[in-house]
Amino acid sequence: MSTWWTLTVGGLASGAVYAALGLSLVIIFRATRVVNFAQPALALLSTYFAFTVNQITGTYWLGFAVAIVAGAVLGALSDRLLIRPARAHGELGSVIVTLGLLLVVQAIAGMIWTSEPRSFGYAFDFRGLFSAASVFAVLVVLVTAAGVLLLFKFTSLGLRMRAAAFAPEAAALAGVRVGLMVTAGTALAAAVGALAGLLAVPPLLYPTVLDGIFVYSLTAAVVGGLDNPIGTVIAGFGTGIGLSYVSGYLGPELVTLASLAILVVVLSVRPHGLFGRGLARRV
Amino acid sequence: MTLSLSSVVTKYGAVRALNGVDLSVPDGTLTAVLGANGAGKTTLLRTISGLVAPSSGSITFDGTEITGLPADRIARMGLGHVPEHGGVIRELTVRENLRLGGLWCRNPAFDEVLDLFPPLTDKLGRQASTLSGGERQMLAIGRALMGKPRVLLLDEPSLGLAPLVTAAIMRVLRDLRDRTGLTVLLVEQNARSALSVAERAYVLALGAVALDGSAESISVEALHEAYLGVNR
Amino acid sequence: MSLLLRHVLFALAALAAVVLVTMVVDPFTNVRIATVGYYLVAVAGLTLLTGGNGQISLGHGAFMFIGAYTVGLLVIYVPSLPFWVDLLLAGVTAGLAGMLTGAAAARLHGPYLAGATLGLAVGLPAITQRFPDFLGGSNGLAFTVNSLPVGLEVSQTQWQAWVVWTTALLVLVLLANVVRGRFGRLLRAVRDDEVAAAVSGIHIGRTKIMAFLLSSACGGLAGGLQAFLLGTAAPGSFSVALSLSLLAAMVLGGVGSLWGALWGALALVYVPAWANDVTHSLDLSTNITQNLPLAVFGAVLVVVVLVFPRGIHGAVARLWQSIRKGRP
Amino acid sequence: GERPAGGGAASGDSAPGVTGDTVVIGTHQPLTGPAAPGYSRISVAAKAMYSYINDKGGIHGRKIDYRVEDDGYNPTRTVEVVKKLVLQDQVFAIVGGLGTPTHSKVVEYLNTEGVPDVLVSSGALMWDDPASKQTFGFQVDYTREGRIQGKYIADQLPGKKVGLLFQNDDVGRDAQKGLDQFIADRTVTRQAYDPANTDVLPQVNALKSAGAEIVVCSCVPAFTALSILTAARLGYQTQFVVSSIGADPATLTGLLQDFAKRGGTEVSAPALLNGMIGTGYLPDAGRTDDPWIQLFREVHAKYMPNEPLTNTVIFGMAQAYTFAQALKLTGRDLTRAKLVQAMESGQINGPGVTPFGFSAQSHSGYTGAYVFQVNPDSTTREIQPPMTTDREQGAIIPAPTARKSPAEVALVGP
Amino acid sequence: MIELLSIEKVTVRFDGLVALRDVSLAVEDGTVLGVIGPNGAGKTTLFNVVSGLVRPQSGTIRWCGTQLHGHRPDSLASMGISRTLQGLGLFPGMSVLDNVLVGAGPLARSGPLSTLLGLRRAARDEAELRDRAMETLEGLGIAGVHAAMPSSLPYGIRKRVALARALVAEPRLLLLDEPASGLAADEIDELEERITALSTRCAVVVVEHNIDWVMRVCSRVVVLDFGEVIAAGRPAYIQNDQRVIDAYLGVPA
Ligand SMILES: Nc1ncnc2c1ncn2[C@@H]1O[C@H](COP(=O)(O)OP(=O)(O)OP(=O)(O)O)[C@@H](O)[C@H]1O
Ligand SMILES: Nc1ncnc2c1ncn2[C@@H]1O[C@H](COP(=O)(O)OP(=O)(O)OP(=O)(O)O)[C@@H](O)[C@H]1O
Ligand SMILES: CC(C)C[C@H](N)C(=O)O
Ligand SMILES: [Mg+2]
Ligand SMILES: [Mg+2]
Repeated sequence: MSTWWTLTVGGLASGAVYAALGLSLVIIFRATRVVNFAQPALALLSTYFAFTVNQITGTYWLGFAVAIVAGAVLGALSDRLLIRPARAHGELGSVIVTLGLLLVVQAIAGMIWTSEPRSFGYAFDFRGLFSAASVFAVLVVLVTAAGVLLLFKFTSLGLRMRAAAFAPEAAALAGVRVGLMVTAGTALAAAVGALAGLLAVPPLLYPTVLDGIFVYSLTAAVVGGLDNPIGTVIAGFGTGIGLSYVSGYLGPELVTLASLAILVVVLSVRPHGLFGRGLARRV
Repeated sequence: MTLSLSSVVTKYGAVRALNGVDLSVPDGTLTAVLGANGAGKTTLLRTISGLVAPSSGSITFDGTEITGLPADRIARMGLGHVPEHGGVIRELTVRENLRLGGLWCRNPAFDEVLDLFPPLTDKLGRQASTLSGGERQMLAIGRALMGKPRVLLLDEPSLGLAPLVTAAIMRVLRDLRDRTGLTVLLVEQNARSALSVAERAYVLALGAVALDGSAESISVEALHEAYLGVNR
Repeated sequence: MSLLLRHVLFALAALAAVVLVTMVVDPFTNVRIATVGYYLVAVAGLTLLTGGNGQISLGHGAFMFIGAYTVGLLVIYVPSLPFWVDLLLAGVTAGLAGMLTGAAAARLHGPYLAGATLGLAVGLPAITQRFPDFLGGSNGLAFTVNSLPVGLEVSQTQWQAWVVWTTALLVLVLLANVVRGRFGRLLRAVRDDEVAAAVSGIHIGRTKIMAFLLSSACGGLAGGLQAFLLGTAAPGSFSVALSLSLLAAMVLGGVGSLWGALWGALALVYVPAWANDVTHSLDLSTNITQNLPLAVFGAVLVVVVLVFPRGIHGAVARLWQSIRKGRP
Repeated sequence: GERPAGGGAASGDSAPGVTGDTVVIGTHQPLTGPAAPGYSRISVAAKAMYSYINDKGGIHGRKIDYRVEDDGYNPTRTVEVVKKLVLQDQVFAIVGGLGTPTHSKVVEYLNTEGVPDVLVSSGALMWDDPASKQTFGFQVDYTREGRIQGKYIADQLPGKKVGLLFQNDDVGRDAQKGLDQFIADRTVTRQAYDPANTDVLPQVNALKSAGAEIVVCSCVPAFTALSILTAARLGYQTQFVVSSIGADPATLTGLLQDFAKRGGTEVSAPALLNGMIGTGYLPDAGRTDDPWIQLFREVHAKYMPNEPLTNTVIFGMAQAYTFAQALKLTGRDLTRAKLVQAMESGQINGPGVTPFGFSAQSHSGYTGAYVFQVNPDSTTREIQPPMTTDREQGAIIPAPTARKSPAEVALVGP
Repeated sequence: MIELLSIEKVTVRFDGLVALRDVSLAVEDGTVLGVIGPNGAGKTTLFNVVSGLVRPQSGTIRWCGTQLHGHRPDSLASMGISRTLQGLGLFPGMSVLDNVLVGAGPLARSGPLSTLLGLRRAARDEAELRDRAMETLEGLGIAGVHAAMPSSLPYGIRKRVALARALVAEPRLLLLDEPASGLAADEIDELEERITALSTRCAVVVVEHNIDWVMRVCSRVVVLDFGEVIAAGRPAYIQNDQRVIDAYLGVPA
């Protein structure tokens, strides 16, 4: 098998992970206009729940389900308790609150499960370049992205969620239950985040495991256009494959530098990402 | 009485923007609210539609107490509000803005709105931010009409609109009132044009009703006096 | 009294106070005072950019990285340069890098700017891995800055605290001039409404780039001071966590205010230390002890933003006002 | 008031941190942040060992007060916390400070301040530097270990192609210096990994493409596990030879165990680890016949029963024990200078299976290693007895077999 | 009379939509030109083209005889052209005085370095600007609120702040986008006087839908419809043009 092929397929698998976490960032951004730094933390906590359920029951899928549900609940809670009050303090206030939450959650994970890495398995057999686990990851991400796109583009729920995020007051005047929509969006985002965690973590789970992945996912979301789920998924896979090539052909130490380069190049040509668009008119 | 307020007080911090307002809007009428800059007109509408909570007093809509209810509940009860300076959602397309207005309505007034505002027709797919100032105002009014409200609160709807369009809106409001019993509470800076369409008028000064009565009964002199009351 | 004179007098008084304090406290407190000093420079620079100009940078640690490595490399390869030239060059190098960043970032807003600067914080320190022989790989550089003038009978830590604070106060005087002066007004205008600023005759891109330049020069200077103080420059010190804590410190202190930068820098040094001490004094299981300080720091961030949205500076100002009002 | 700069504190009658009944020591460890996974348990184990010693009455009547500061593996914070330990907590010595990038930044400071800096938790070469009189290593240095591995491969696995996989810091660099003396000509590829990037597919794929029949892995445990899994993913059969820092079967089993549950026997942890070759200088946690392991197991059961017993735990305990031994040798009359003398006395002979290099001329920690192989049941068997050597070109010779037992050291108790 | 601004055959398209088609007009010194037309006719776009916020697909713009080519919005203020934005466009985070001082920026003479160092020169410069800004505020009768934040002021006052910001730099051409909208009747009358007074010092172009007011204030009126000039001339003439009545007025005003 050629190196190129291996790097491509390997990059595709990690790209699925970036796409999934990026997707959850897009959803929460669409629902709240906030980039949620606590997103990986909620995903982490959900994945730890899955880990514990796995340990106790020995069934992977029960843990999987628990994680998704837990993600949704955690997302809703974090919105009600922290993000919503923080939104009143502007973009910066929200960034700091979500950062604070990230630290607290990572610390709590460390307290409960220690900082030591734990073994966390794949959904399916991981062996083989095109392993069942990778195929599963890619499929799940594509399906989720399509679902999210349909939701936002074609359903009234999606329209209400977007309206609530962009202009809470105008949305309320149109009868939209803004609070509910925002919470629903946050919950959905965190559930997708939990999914991303389940795909990203294997084989090892520890409190800081998603830090690096978060950076690449944010890169993907920003490069794809934070408002655009499909763009983010494409950018997620692109980032995964691109970084895999950099790592394989140029050296692993250049991967972070390469992600910076991707950001700079894309954003200087398109300030709202490849597939995003800002306000078309400002006067 | 579709809408009635009694002793409503609304504060922004220490500022009493509404200071004991009593007001009633009978079914199927067009009522104008006049007053100088800062008299509290906008605050009055925002208080009614639930965007700000009054600190005391009560508001009823169709006999139901709506004081303190969230704005979205009130909106779904059939009360439309076109806020000051539009309130279109600039990031959404024109069509999406309109759809949003009609979510709670079984057959939204889509065609009617486009008939009223022809410039919107060929811009349905465009982002609302690209619209001109007047087109945005049309969109805001159109969105409120989409849901076929029973009461419509309009905060300076003619702002930035061409004379023809303003006239058309007034015509439609009167027409809707006659056909469907729509009740309108209209805030306008241009007292003369407001009085020419309204049956009743309230004049606010310093957050309280300084004058009220039928539109004909309010003379320009009386208006001036009420306005000048601000400087008393 | 001109703005400059007032600021300079204030700075001199502050320096005198710092010197006085360093004379009486123990050496470790001196280390901490100096640490507060260099964080102050970094946070003050950031507050100019974010509070003044509305550009969020999640990557200011990268400029500290540049400053620290500049000093490190100069000390190692050009030992003849006096240390203050090294510091100056640290500011200049980082300022230039900031200018480039600003040029690339001038059209970016909100999360896009945040994402790009985060990429900077993550990506830039990786250069050390590419040039391990020159930049020391992940071990970084270790060096000693011997700056204590011969004949001056004070301890190393006192001297270092003085140097750091002299620099910091100098920077603050400059920043205060900027914030209070015309340029500060331009920054704020661009922050509030770019279109309105442009039609009022402000060159948006240039203004943003200038803001980035000044701010990153402060970051570089802070990094240079850190290197001067600690004798190290290693990539592990300039992680995303550093950039994010600078941002957190700024918000904690109160965005847009130079006083806020001081509170933020104090918080950056003392909140974790205090959390650590408290944790150690409690008898808890090791898993909890190991993680509690982190949790406390995170919780402090959340609470301050939600309860004191204008940061410590806002709270202090309010307190001060009510004291003054309360006086008969 | 503060002492003018330049005056050392190395001499003097009253040693900082020492009172009639306690001695305060400090360390910097990554308890949070990127390096916490893998190393956060070392200080937990050391603390357990000190508690054990204190409960038995301490050393010369003094209890050991062990202060652990979290540096998050961030060199700046290392400098800060070490200054705090020295200036504010007034520790007697720094013991087992962890990490090369971190600890290297405080060596000069500790030496100018005259603070003993013993048993550094890293195998870098720089701890054994004549300029740093206060600093002593602990682990076998990466070059010595590399030489022993290189020689073993050259002698025992002749003719096979070798690929190197290493952490791209001095762990990797120093190890290659040793390996290259023996197997440079058979090395077909060298792959570095970045500790922050857990995707090692490109590297493992390159090793596979180059046809490496042996992979020498100078890796921390997480990356040993990742490499083994990635090899399994690619269906790549190769002989792993792993350095002591990443070869602990107990840790690796923990890291790989979930695959045993899910994937059937073929990918169970024991199957994945079976046949792996590793080097070590401390007795393996699984060697219940070793008197030291018996002691450590006793301490483990009593003081940290909820933690898995891994070689990381053994590392922390052995290090703590070694320091206590040095304290004991120093005598009741404690000074920093005397501690350094005791360290250099050559009489410290601890849990490790190879001797320390400590003398007035050398501050090297353990000077050699044994080679082991993992059995199908994840226990280990020694396949080459402990050897000792130097970091240059010196001979690799069998280590002295005589090793004191805990009873002979008689550290504590009546 | 000097021709200050001349626009020749300007066309602007926004993907598929023609906002301006071959529009030509000229502004002479000391006149008040009204631009009216239905919503979406292209009035604001015309201002945007002059300000450099929108690039025309074709056509030329001359300022005092020299062609502006690819000019940037920020270069206009120093050339002597000021504009207000439709709506308000104030800086919400800055006091009234600061808002106006921003507009005074083009008058500043001290360089960035002296500002940075807080030199005496900069201080003097700043004091001058401040006086100038206060004068302008006084002229509009709002000096009393110079320390207030815009959000705390009634709409009418805020509109005056926006006007002050455009006026402070003493422009030779003032572009006002719907200056009377949202104002009360007496404020509108005041504004009329003010603009009439201004026209002795500079040329003014107003876009406005209050047609009575336009007729009173302007000496010439240009009517746009679907991006095209459909009529131009004296107010009295425009008012009776059938195309204007059909497209815009509805009934003769
Ligand atoms: N968000 C607010 N915070 C503080 N004060 C406010 C706020 N909104 C309005 N006010 C004050 O309340 C009073 C009434 O304002 P309101 O906007 O209701 O007046 P209005 O009659 O609509 O005036 P206009 O004709 O200018 O629209 C004014 O004095 C105004 O300054
Ligand atoms: N950036 C843009 N992108 C797309 N279409 C635009 C853009 N700017 C303006 N338009 C369109 O161009 C036309 C003219 O807009 P303009 O704002 O100039 O109208 P106007 O005459 O000022 O109207 P109003 O009186 O309503 O303010 C409108 O139909 C508008 O939708
Ligand atoms: C065993 C470890 C402490 C090795 C560590 N990575 C070092 O820097 O040397
Ligand atoms: Mg109003
Ligand atoms: Mg317009």
